[in-house]
Amino acid sequence: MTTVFDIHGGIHPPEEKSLSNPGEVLDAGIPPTLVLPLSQHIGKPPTLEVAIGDRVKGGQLLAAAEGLVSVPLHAPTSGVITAIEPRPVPHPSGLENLCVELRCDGEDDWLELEGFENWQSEAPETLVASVRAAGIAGMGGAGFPTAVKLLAPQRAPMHTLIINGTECEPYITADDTLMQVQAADIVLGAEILAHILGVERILLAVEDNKPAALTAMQAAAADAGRVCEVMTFPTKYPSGGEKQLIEILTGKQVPTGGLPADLGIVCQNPGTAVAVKNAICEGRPLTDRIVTVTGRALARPGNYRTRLGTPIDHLLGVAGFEPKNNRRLIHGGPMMGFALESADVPVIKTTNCILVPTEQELPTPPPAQACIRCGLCAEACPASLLPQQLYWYARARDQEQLERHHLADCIECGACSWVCPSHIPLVQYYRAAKGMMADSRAEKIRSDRSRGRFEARQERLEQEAAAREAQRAARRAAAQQKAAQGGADDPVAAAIARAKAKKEAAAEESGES
Amino acid sequence: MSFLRITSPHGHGPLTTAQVMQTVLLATLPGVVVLTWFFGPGTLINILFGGAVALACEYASLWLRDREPAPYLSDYSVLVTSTLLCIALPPYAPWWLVTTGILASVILGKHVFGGLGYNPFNPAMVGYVVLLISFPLQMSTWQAPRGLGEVPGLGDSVTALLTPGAYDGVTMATPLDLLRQNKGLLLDDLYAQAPQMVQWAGIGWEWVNIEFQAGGVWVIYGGVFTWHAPVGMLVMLGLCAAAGFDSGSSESGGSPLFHWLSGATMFGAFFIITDPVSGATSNRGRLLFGALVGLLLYLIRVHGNYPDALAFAVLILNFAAPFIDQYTQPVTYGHRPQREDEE
Amino acid sequence: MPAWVESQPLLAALMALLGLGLGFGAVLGYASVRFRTEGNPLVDQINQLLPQTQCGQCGYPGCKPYATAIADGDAINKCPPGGQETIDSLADLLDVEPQPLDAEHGEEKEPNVAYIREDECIGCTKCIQACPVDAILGAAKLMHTVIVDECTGCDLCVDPCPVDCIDMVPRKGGIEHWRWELPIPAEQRDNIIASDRAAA
Amino acid sequence: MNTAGAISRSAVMLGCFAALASAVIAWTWLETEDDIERSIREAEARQLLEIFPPDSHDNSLIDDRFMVAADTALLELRRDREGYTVRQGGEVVGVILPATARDGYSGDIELLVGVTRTGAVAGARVVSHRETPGLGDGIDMRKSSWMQSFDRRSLSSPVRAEWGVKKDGGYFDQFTGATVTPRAVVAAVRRSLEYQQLHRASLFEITPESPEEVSP
Amino acid sequence: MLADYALLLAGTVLVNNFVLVQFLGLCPFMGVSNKLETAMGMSAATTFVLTLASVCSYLTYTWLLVPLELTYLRTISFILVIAVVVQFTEMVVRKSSPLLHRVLGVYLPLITTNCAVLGVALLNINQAHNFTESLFYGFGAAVGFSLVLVLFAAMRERLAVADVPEPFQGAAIGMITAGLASLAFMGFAGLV
Amino acid sequence: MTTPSYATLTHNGLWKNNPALVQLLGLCPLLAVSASVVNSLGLAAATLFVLVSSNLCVSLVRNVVSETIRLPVFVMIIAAAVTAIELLMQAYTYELYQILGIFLPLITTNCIILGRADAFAAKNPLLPSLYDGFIMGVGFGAVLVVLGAIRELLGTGGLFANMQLLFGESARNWHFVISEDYPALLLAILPPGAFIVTGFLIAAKNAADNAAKRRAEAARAPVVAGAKRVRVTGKIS
Ligand SMILES: Cc1cc2nc3c(=O)[nH]c(=O)nc-3n(C[C@H](O)[C@H](O)[C@H](O)COP(=O)(O)O)c2cc1C
Ligand SMILES: Cc1cc2nc3c(=O)[nH]c(=O)nc-3n(C[C@H](O)[C@H](O)[C@H](O)COP(=O)(O)O)c2cc1C
Ligand SMILES: Cc1cc2nc3c(=O)[nH]c(=O)nc-3n(C[C@H](O)[C@H](O)[C@H](O)COP(=O)(O)O)c2cc1C
Ligand SMILES: Cc1cc2nc3c(=O)[nH]c(=O)nc-3n(C[C@H](O)[C@H](O)[C@H](O)CO)c2cc1C
Ligand code: SF4
Ligand code: SF4
Ligand code: SF4
Ligand code: SF4
Ligand code: FES
Repeated sequence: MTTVFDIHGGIHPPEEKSLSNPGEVLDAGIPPTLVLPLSQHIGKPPTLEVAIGDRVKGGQLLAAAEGLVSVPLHAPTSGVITAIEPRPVPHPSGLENLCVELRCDGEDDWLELEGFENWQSEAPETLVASVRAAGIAGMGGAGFPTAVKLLAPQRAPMHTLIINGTECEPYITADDTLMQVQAADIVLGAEILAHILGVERILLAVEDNKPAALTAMQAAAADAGRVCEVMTFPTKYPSGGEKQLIEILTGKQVPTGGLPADLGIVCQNPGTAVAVKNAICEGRPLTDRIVTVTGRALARPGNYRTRLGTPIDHLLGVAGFEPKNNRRLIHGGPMMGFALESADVPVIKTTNCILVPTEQELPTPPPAQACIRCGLCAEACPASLLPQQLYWYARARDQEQLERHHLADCIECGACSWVCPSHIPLVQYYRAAKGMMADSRAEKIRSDRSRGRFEARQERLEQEAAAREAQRAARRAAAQQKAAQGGADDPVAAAIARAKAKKEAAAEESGES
Repeated sequence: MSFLRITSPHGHGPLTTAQVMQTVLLATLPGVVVLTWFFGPGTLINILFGGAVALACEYASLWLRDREPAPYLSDYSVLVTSTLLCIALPPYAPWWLVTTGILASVILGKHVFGGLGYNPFNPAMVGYVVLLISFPLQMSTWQAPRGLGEVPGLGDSVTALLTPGAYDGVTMATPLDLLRQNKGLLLDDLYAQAPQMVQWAGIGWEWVNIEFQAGGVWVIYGGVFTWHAPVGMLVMLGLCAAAGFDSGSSESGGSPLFHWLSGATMFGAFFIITDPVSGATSNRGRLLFGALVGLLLYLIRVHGNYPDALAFAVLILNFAAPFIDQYTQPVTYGHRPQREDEE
Repeated sequence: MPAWVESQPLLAALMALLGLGLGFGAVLGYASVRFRTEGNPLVDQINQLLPQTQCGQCGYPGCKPYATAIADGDAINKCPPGGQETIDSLADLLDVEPQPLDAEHGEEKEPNVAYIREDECIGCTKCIQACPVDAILGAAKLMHTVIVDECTGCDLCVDPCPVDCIDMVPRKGGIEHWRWELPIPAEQRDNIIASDRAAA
Repeated sequence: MNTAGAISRSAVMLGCFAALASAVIAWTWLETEDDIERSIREAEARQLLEIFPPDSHDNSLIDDRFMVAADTALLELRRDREGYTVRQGGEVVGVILPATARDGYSGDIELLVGVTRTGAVAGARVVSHRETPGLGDGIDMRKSSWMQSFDRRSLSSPVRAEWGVKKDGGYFDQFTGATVTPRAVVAAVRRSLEYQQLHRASLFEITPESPEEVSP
Repeated sequence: MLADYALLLAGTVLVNNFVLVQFLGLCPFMGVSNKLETAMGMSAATTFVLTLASVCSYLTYTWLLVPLELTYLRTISFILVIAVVVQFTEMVVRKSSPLLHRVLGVYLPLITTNCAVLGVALLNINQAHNFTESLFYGFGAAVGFSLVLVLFAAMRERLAVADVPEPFQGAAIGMITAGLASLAFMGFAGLV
Repeated sequence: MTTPSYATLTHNGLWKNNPALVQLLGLCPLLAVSASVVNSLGLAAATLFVLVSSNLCVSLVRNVVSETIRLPVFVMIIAAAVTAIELLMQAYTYELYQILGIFLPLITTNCIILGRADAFAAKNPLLPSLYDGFIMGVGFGAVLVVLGAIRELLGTGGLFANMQLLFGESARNWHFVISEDYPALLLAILPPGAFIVTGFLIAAKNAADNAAKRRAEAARAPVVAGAKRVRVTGKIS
């Protein structure tokens, strides 16, 4: 099958990929210290397994997965744990999060690793457990725990695995490079994944602007043991978005709110495939990755094999950073990456690119103007949304309309902002609005629970009060009855009668007991 | 070292608002040139004079609103408004007419709503309708086209602008006026009687329309706006005209070709109803918006009091646009009804 | 036309209006029986929008009573925990103009939770009685704890504590609770510039 | 108090107020009835008196009327309207004819045309029109005195061929920029004169006993 | 015949639109148009009341006031008719849609003082409509009212986020927008 | 409810709570009839009359009528007053009566009148009610006349045309024209002009209010935050 489909919208920003010499892997070396954030993925942070002062070997477990949606963390090299404390992490907020600092001893002394000799004969469950133990989180950007994704067959039978070698963002060539130098590993990894998922079909998707990778992958696919198709399609941003890619390759759309798994499809990044291959065949956990370090403010841009936890400062030094004409440091690509305030943060599992452009290359945007409803954004949106309406409603904080206009289906690709002639930071509006709506939903759940508890408490108090009141009434009635029997009408007599009655009752009780 | 924190995307496409506006301005050029050829330099003079007034007016509004004027003045939007208004005005309008129109456009049509991007009505058309209602006499005085009368020179044009009443050129009803006024005549008789009615839609007018269309198509090609609104309008206008046209009885409302090429049809289709700010938002919405403008345009032209109804049709639809938007969303990714065979 | 109408216009007028009144009265009487309603579901809808902090800052003992009051026409800007967002959604529900929060009832603050410094707690149970949602666990003479997930942050427990061992700490903090902020629209930035200009 | 009591109390109260209110209104009406009738008649007569001033006749114009049927040739009315007869000393000195110009710029223009016994226009007035404000509404006497240009005109002065607007080579001015309206009105007035000429005998009650003095 | 009624309807809805051309029913038009949803509710309620009131007052006039020569009582008797129709509607709405009732709560009694309703009743007499014409006229007036109310509400939702200069915010910009809409509706002049 | 002072009533009626500009009530006659000063004056006078007389009657009967029939009674009182003035105008100023057209009977449904009857006269004694009716009527009338003046001036270039309709023949020459060749801005006297001019009037009032507010802001006493709090959980033992 060679037909591919087209998606709505999309843009063609300058590619700038040749800048980082795809196809060549450089070594970033071992920096003096590594800083490893506990949370490098979507889901719960893992729990620490080491303490300050511990000496660790490469591949040793530093933190173990906590719950299902979580991944463990391993030491990328040998050394001593020197600190466990909040440090700045690569995150758009610029906030700190708990990190482990590892002083490297330079010996790179690793644990003995052991993989499966014959993975074909292993049960998928066993292999998934190994993937999980290897600390693999999706390397295509979102960092979703791969092992969780591999549980998809429990939902529905899977039939297709897509290896997403699109790499549609400008500048980034990490996957391109990987596909050129490790095509066979990728295909092997894909075969393992296919085995786990029980799918019969593997699609290797490569955009038509990477001829070298395409040839390499075709060659590797030809040698593969399974049906392995290499598919190529016209370059357009954001074809690499999972949902977009699925539409390009199959013509089907992932239903809103659903997962590719609902269509029987699982989509993985080539880097993830290699990590899986490493985990299964060698038992090697995920501790390094290829990072594209690029931009015209660098003397030696390129693709660097980098240990997780390497401070970006160190990488910039290796790549020959020239600070004079640069104002921005971007984690990720120019379209979806976020700007970092400082280079004093580490590389994590999802760091596919560090971009340091000059001011001429990516100028600081001028102040936003008013939206003129020109509709260019709607033309560009790959999700067929109306970005301008979402913008207006986000400004108005109109959650009802945001929902009506399907804010949730926005993939935050930034195509709309890119074309907007008024330079409106549209994506930021959507992210803020999504946050706002998530908060409201959480708040709603909270307040519903509080209401329930408040009402329950009120009811309980009322019951208690009623019970007390009933008791009091009963006592009063009893006393009155007594008084009436005594024929005395005045309160004093009644009180005396009551006291007497009490005493009698007490006497009776004690007498009985 | 500290870097700037700017949200993604970090790059930006080539287009800016100012460039969008410049493109539109540029695209009016062929039409204006042909207008000048047939009706003399009046329109050109108006555009220049009106542009200056508009800039002054925009500056004053911004100053009143305590806004930094430079970024707003440099977005060219007020020039688009004034240019479009001046193209729609009769060529030898006196200065006070132009000025009143610009004031109405820029202040009433634009700045009381918050300026660029916020105006629910098309400012140029607001200006035009205010003038049409207030000064119907001056607004229905059209110069006779080249070939039927003498085309005034530059001097005459300036005189007409500066000393109202001094210029006394040959004026003549436009073909649409004629059609409107001579309900009792057969179309053939009308063509025979009135020299300005020639084979398609009237001397001068047909060429003006064709040139505006050319400019508009160029802008669509340049990606500044989509084809939906213009096509919706022209198709609907054509359909209505075809339905109402019975090859020329006295009840007949003019052929589709006549409607397409007369008055402000093409100018409206490509420059007025495409105003993004006051129009419908989605492509579906724009198609509907255009079609309804076409329908109203035909109805008012043929049955109403205003021979060239474009401005009214546009304003009415501007009023309805937010409502149209509520019901013309595109189908978002993942919301396509699943077909059975896709399972 | 009957002759008396002509001779007695005043009487005719009286009779006509009386007749009308009687006829319509009958119609309405029937309708009032036929379309009788009771209860007011609106209170629940309003209550849904209130934050259920149950703090009493609105001047009513809890959110539900305030909801009832709003349904009866009280102002919608009295709930500080809900803040502007709640006011806006109430305004939206009731189609009235949103107003700013009435400062007399307090200010909008970040949501808090109570935190009991356990080593100082003397186990007096006063905070338990004060808590409107039973979010405090403990028994007499024993150390008390706040169930963080249930605490609404109303701070009603703070005052009664005889040894002041309850603190209110921010509920949202850290990287998981961080949210992107809405950008400041161009024209508001302009206003800032303008006021700078005025100040300078 | 029980429910039935409450209802009946309210009902009685309401009834009282209704009675009171209608009494007030009825009383006012009785007091003003005559004045109102007079005002209405005066208002109606005023327009007619502008055409034939009070000193030119001695009958009450609004009481001396006749019907003209819709679609009568030349007058082209859309519905039945009334004409008025003007008498002096028992003799008919003029008539006021209703006419409609169906070819106004926006819809019908309704006129009253007064014609003297000599066949000259005594005065013409527009009763209702929907012409464009500022352009076609010069036919309104409140806006312009253009309608007075018909005074004393007859079918012979100007001659038939010149009963049109200047632009069409006629005698009457058009308004600047709006020819349609004056053209329609001029034609309607001319047609009224023609109607009058055709129906002289019946309109002016010219019987064989009172033969024509002046032939037009 | 049918065409005549269609014309009457089109005429009342567009050409002589009650709100924008005839200036009737402006208070609720300005008051209940902040939100599309409520505007739609108000439209429904008004359509019902207006049509019913138009017919009822026609009947009262023709069968009661004219025979008794009491036409000068028309204002007060129409007001009575309207009050009753409104009261009736209120009961129905309260029963069928409590939220609408709270939202329209202020305005339902005020429909009594919505001059469009009395206006329809009076104009029916002025224009000598017969029964069917009264029905169509009332309905047309209501549809015209509803149409512009709903369009206006959608537009005001958009205006709510516009950068309107401070003194113009709220009622002022609403008025001006209504003015421009009314300007636009002048384009319908002469259509019918 | 305590009866407000006359000064408060005056300020409310004329400015702070002006029925036309702030409460946005009685818009229909306001917009429909204000094309010229004379029309405005005529309607203003009629409205004033109805307001005062209905407030008077309502205040008189306020202790007699029960809650249930309050509104119908008020409406009837108003309708009676309106019919009375309608008949009177028909009798004595017929042309003006014709110009005002259905807006004269429509005073009945002018929300201001019922609003004042219900909100004020029904709760206050005779004299304040009378005054309230009067000042509200004046406030409404003032806006009406100002609106009429602006529109007449813009739309015709003159002022006080046709005043004879109200003030007799001698008023005919009160009419004056600013400039003979002023190109009249017809828009102002056509329906859309009414809306637009009113919009600008409201904006002007807002601007004045804002300026005043900013001045007052400095002198304002701070409010005590949280002064109104109650205990949700009752007594703590
Ligand atoms: C909050 C969240 C929940 C997810 N849940 C599942 C899941 O239950 N099963 C699964 O197979 N994938 C799940 N995914 C993975 C997505 O299908 C997708 O592969 C992942 O988000 C990476 O895609 P992206 O980079 O395009 O965002 C989840 C992703 C997110 C963000
Ligand atoms: C706009 C956009 C572009 C993306 N581009 C790519 C891409 O080029 N390559 C890639 O592997 N993943 C890309 N992703 C992420 C994929 O959607 C998806 O998460 C990933 O392929 C899943 O694989 P993983 O779980 O192995 O990371 C993109 C996501 C978005 C939203
Ligand atoms: C909006 C508009 C309204 C018009 N109203 C009238 C009108 O009321 N009466 C009229 O005669 N012509 C009216 N016209 C027609 C034009 O003025 C037309 O050009 C003129 O009547 C032709 O006269 P001419 O022969 O003097 O050029 C109107 C035209 C327009 C555009
Ligand atoms: C394609 C296009 C068409 C436009 N058409 C108009 C127009 O018809 N009238 C106008 O005033 N402005 C027009 N503008 C300019 C701009 O949108 C206008 O100044 C805003 O309406 C003012 O907020 C147009 C701009 C573009 C890009
Ligand atoms: S591209 Fe920008 S200006 Fe154009 S409609 Fe979208 S958000 Fe508005
Ligand atoms: S960021 Fe969202 S709205 Fe913008 S183009 Fe991408 S998917 Fe569409
Ligand atoms: S102030 Fe407190 S008690 Fe009152 S509504 Fe708000 S959260 Fe509830
Ligand atoms: S623990 Fe304290 S702050 Fe939290 S809900 Fe209970 S009383 Fe309020
Ligand atoms: S005055 Fe007409 S609705 Fe209020």
